[in-house]
Amino acid sequence: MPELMNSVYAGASLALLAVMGTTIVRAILGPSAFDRVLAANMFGTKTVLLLSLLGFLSGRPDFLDIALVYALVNFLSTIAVLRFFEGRPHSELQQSPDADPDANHSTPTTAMEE
Amino acid sequence: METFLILASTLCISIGVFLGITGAVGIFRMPNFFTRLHAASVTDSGCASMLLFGLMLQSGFTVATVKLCFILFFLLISSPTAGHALSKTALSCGAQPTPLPREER
Amino acid sequence: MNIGAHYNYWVAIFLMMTGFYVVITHGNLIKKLVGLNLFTTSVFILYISLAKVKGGTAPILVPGVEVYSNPLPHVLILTAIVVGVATTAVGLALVLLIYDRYGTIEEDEIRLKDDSL
Amino acid sequence: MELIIDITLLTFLGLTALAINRIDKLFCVIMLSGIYSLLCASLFVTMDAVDVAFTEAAVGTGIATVLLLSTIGATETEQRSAPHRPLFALLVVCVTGAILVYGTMDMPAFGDPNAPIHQHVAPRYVQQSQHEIGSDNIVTSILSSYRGFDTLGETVVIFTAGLAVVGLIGFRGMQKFGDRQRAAGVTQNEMEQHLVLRIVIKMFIPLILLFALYVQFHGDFGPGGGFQAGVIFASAFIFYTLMSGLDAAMRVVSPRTLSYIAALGVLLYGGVGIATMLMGGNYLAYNVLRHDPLHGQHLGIFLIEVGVGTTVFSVMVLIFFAFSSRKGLRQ
Repeated sequence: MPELMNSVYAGASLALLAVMGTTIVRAILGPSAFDRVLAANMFGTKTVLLLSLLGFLSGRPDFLDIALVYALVNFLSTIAVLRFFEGRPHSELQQSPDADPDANHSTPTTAMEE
Repeated sequence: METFLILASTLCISIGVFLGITGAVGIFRMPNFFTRLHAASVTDSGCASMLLFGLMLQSGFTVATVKLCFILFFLLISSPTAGHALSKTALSCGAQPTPLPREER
Repeated sequence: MNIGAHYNYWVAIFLMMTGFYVVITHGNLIKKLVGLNLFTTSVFILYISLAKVKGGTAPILVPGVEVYSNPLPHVLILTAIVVGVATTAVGLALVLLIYDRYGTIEEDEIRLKDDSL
Repeated sequence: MELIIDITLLTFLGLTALAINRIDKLFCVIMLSGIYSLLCASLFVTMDAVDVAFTEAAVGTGIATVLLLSTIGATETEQRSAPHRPLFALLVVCVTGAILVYGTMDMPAFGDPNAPIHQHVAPRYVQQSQHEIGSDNIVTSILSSYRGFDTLGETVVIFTAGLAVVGLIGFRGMQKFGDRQRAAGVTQNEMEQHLVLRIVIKMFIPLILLFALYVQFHGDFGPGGGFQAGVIFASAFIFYTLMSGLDAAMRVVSPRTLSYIAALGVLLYGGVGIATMLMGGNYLAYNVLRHDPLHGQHLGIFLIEVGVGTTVFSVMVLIFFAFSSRKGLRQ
């Protein structure tokens, strides 16, 4: 029976990895800064779950402290990002529609802040 | 009894994983920020609680269960709060939840 | 299993080279620091990969387990991480100072201002 | 199975690193570097380095992200220059990488138990540390006892870094805060909009402090110790600063007190070493602290972990205070 449980953990970890991959793609693609924060936040939550699963998968579930720290730190960085946003106009945070970096470099950028 | 526990936790973990994948599809396919936020934050808490509950069933009355409870408690409070604060900040920074064109609705 | 035998090292090298590339090509000081972080982290990954023993478990003793991963690199990297962040903080403080003096964090513009003095 | 997870995580790492290189919005670069360090930490867990993962998560994701964000908040949020001679750099990087990959051909396979690194010193630590130090966590034994001198050096480095940051940027610009706030059009009740956030954070802060203490004193038996606990303790203060503003946070603990605490931590660490010398042992050989060598080890490890924890905590908070007095993050 433990083998069955192990394969359940393994399958769940793989599925979570796939979910994390999707959120990474969203974080890379953007388009707006908020999308990236959202993706990073969701990525953090899924990492917490993955770590809990990994603890059970390796048969040593006493390392859940790490998952707890992840949850904490993820929340901390999300809040810090939100404080960073406040008072900034939305346009400054918007990624320009084309994701091609060379095109971005050639265009003159918006005025510096303040 | 043991078989029942295994079945129950397998079921819980599968539901959790299903919700997680739903959220991932949502965050990937939805057309704009607010719909993505909706998809992510609705599924996030469900995914976390089902998955962690499934793990708790497996670990029995040990320290691991207590830690899982703490993680669950923290996630259940922090992740909706983060979603709420994120949407609020997005609104105050000028992002508008634009209505979708009719054919995409 | 042949891919797995050296994959860790190769990815560590890839990350190191990406960090290196970021440091030497990008003129933005903050991006340089992020690149430097990539570089540092790749070294961490290399060390931790070396420490792994197949079939071993985390080096926290439990009864009935004989094989543990090598704890020595873990110690080295643990302190290196904290020191790495401390040095990053010093680097960022320098960036802030440079911004105070020059009003920019782009290397080219800093050099231009230096030349015009 | 672990190998698959390992390879997937490494591939994600590679992807993230490439994206960091390509994107020129600094904010997005920082978000991605946060994700990158979380990925790293997960990788460390799959490779059994739980203590390292603990530290990387707390330090790399938490503190580094916050510091980077406050820096770009106080400077510029966008990279404005094109890559400098990218083709030449690519050539250099490829050649170096190829040489390094050639070097790995002689390295032992990943996870090989017969690799040279596992033959020397490490077996002694794994087999004897239980009898010699009496702590379950081998990493803690090595960190604070076998290589205590090394760790003293690291603690001093962190202390010096804190001094350097405060010396470089200090806490200036603080008197002007009210003016800048008015100039930016921020009203006093802005934070009251975030009522939910405020209440949640207020609820979390005591729990975080408690958790930090648990990590500090549980380091003998599980992952954790002074470095991690210090950072977690500091993160509670960072939460408070983000919620109530720098002035309020500085009323809780002033920079002057913090610098005393930081010095005190280093002093405690070094003092334990002096004490062992006075009691007839070598520097930082804790066996002589008590009649029973194992009790001596316990006491010594406990004291120096407290020293490390207080130093790391106060230096991290000091650095954060110095950065946030630049108003990169709105408080």
